[in-house]
Amino acid sequence: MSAIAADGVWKYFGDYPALRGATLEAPPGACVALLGRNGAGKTTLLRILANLSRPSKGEVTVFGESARDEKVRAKIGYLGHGIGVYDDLSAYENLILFGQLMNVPDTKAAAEAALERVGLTRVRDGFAREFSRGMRQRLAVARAFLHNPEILLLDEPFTSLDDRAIAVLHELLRDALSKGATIVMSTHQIREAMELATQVALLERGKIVHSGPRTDEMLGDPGWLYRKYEEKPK
Amino acid sequence: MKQGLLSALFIARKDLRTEFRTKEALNASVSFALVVLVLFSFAFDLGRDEFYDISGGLLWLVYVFAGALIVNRSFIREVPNDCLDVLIASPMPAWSLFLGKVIASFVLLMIVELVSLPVYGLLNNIHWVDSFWPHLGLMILATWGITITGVAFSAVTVNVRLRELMLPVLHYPMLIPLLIGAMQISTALLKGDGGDLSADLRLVVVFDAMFSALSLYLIEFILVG
Amino acid sequence: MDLNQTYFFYGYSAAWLIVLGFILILIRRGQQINSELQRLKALVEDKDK
Amino acid sequence: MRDKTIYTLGISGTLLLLYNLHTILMVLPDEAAQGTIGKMLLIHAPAAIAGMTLYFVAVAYSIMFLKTKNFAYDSAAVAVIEVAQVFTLINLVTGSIWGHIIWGIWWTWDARLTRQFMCFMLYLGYLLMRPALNEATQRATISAFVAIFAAADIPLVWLAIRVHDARTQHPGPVLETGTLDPAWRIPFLISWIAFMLIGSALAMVRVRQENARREIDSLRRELHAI
Repeated sequence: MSAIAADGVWKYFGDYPALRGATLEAPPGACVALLGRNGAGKTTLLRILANLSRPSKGEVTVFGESARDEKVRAKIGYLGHGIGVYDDLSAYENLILFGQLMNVPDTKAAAEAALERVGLTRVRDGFAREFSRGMRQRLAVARAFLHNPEILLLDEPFTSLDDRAIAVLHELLRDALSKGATIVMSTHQIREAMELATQVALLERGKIVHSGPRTDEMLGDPGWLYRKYEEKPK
Repeated sequence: MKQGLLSALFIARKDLRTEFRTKEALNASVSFALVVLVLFSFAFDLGRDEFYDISGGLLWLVYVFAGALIVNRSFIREVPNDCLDVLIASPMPAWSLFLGKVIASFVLLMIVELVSLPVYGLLNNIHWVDSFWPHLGLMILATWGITITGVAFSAVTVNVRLRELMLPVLHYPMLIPLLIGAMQISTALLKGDGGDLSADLRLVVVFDAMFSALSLYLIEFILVG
Repeated sequence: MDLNQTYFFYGYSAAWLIVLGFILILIRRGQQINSELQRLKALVEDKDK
Repeated sequence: MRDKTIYTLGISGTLLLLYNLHTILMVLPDEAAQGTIGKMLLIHAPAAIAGMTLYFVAVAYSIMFLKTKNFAYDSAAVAVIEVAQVFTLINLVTGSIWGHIIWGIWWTWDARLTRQFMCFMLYLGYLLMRPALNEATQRATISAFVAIFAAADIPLVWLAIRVHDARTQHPGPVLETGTLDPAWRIPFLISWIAFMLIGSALAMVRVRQENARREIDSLRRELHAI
C-alpha cells in the first residue's frame, strides 16, 4: 500500500486545469522528488496532498484512507513557502501551540526535543520576530517535524534556506527517512534533492509525465530528465 | 467534537496572547471608540432627556465601529508567514479554527465595550450603573452576533484586494436587524422604562443562532479551497 | 399637465431609463471583455510557438 | 441558438411592456383617490416582486454552486443578482417619485422602503466584492457564501422592521389584502411577466460575460504557466 497516493487528481482554477489527472504514488519510506517547471502544478499538487485544497476530481489517500479524514492529517508534516510560525510568540510557545493542534501527547517534551534538534534551545524564549532569517527557517523546520510525521510534504524546501538551515533540514530528512517516514518534495535545487531522492516524478502541465526510481544518470546530470521530455513533443 | 472545541480554545488563547503583546487592534479600537464618543457630544447638542432617547443607538454605533477594527484583524493575523496554511493542514476541523477566532474577537470587543460604557455614561451624563447586569447580558448576546458575522467576513475578505474597505461594505448591512434590536433594548434599559422588549430580544437571539449555525457550517467551503 | 401627471410621466421614464442604462453598461462591459479576450488569446498563441 | 432565445425573450418582454403602457395610459381610468400617479403601482410593485423573486432564485443558484462546484451556477447567480438590483432600483426610484406627490417627501423611513433599500445595500456589497477577487474558484465560492448570508438576512430585516413599523405610511400589500381593483390585475400581472422576460434576457447576456471573464482568468493563468 502507498503511504500517500494521488489518484487521477484534477484541479481547476476557474476554467483552467492546473492539474490534469495527476497520479502519484509514494510507497512507505520513499523520498519522492517532484520536479517540473514553474506553473507545472507542483505547489498545487502538494497543497492537495496536504489537504489545504480539495481536488476537483480524483482522490488522495494516505495509507489507504481518505485524506479528508481529520485523523490522517496528524500524520502529515507540511512545510510550504511561508515559515508558518507566529512572529509575536516565542519559539517555544510556537511549538507548544502547534503540538497542541497536532494532538502530540507530550507537547512540552516534543517542543524541547524539536528545539534541540534545530539548535534553538538557547533562544527558546526569544520571539520569532527577533530571530535572524536563518533562525526563523530552522524554527519552521522544527515546527514541521514536531509531531514526527509519517509523511512529510515539502514545497521547495531548499529555496529560501541559508546554509545552516539546509544542513539541519538535510539531517532531519535523512533521520526521518531512516525511521521509515515518506517524503514528497518539490524542488528546483535538483542536485540537493537527488542526493536524498529514491524516486523522481516529473510534472508537466498538470500531468505526471514520468515517475520512477532515481537512476544514477540523474544524479550525475540533473538536467537529464528535463531534456528527455523536452525532446519529444507531447 | 471535544477535540475540536479544545483546539478552538488553543486558537483563541493564541490570538489573545499575541494581541495583548502587541495591542495593535485593542489600542486602535479603544481610542477610536473614545474619539467617536467625543464627536457625538458635538454632533448632538441635546438636552438630557432627549439624549436618553437616542442613547442606545449611539452606544451601539460606537460598538459596531470599534468592532470593525477588531474583526478586521482576525484572519489578517494569519497572513504573514502563511500561518493559515499550517492551521488548515492541522487535524482540527475548519469550524474549530473559526470558532477560536470568534471567541478571541468576542473577548477583545467585550473589553472595548466595557471600557467605553463608563466613559459614555460619564461624558453624556447617562446612568448606566443601575441597569448594568441586564445590559451586560444584552452586550454579550449582540457582541456575539457582531463578531461571528464579522469574523466570517474577515475569513471571506482575507484574500480580497482592499479588504479593509470591503469588510464594512459587506458586514454593516448584514448587521442591521441585530443592531435595530440591540439599540432598542439598550435605549429602554438606559432610560429605565421597561416596556415589552421580548420581540427585540428574540430578534437578537434569532440572529445569533442563525448566523452561528450558518457560518460554522459553511466556513469549511471558504477556508479549504 | 398638472404635477400629478408630470411625476407619473417621470416615474415611468425613470423605469425605462434604468433598464436602458443597465443595457448600456452591459454592452460596454461586453466590449471590454471581448477585446481583453482577443488580446489574451493572441498572446497565448504567440507564446505557444 | 442562444442569441435567438435572448432576442425573443427581450423583444417579447418589451412588446408586452409597451402593450401594457398602452392599457395603462389609454384604457385604465385614473385612480380615484390619487389621480394619474396612482397608476405608478403597476410598475412599482411588479418591479419589487420581480426583484425579490430573483434574489431568491440567486440564492438557490448559490447553494447549487456550493454543492456541485459547477460554474454555470455561479454565473447564473451573479447575473440574476445584478438584474434583481436593477429591478429593486426601479422600485425605489418609482416609489420615491410617487411618494413625492402623495406624501410630499422623496423618502421616508417607512418599513417597506427600508427593507427594499437594505436588500439593495446587501447585494451591492456582493457586486462590489466580486471584482476584487482574482481567482475564479475562490470568487465563486466566496460569492455564494455572501449571497447565502444576504438571503438569510432578508427575513430578519423584515422581522426587525415589522417590530418597529409604527411609522409606516405604506398601504397594505395590494396582493395579500386583495384590494387591487380587478381591472388592474391583468396589467399588474403583465408588468411582472414582462419584467421577468426582460430580466431573463439581460441575465443571459450577463451569464455570457461572466463565462468570458472566467475564460480570461484561465488564459491569464495559462500565460503564466507557459
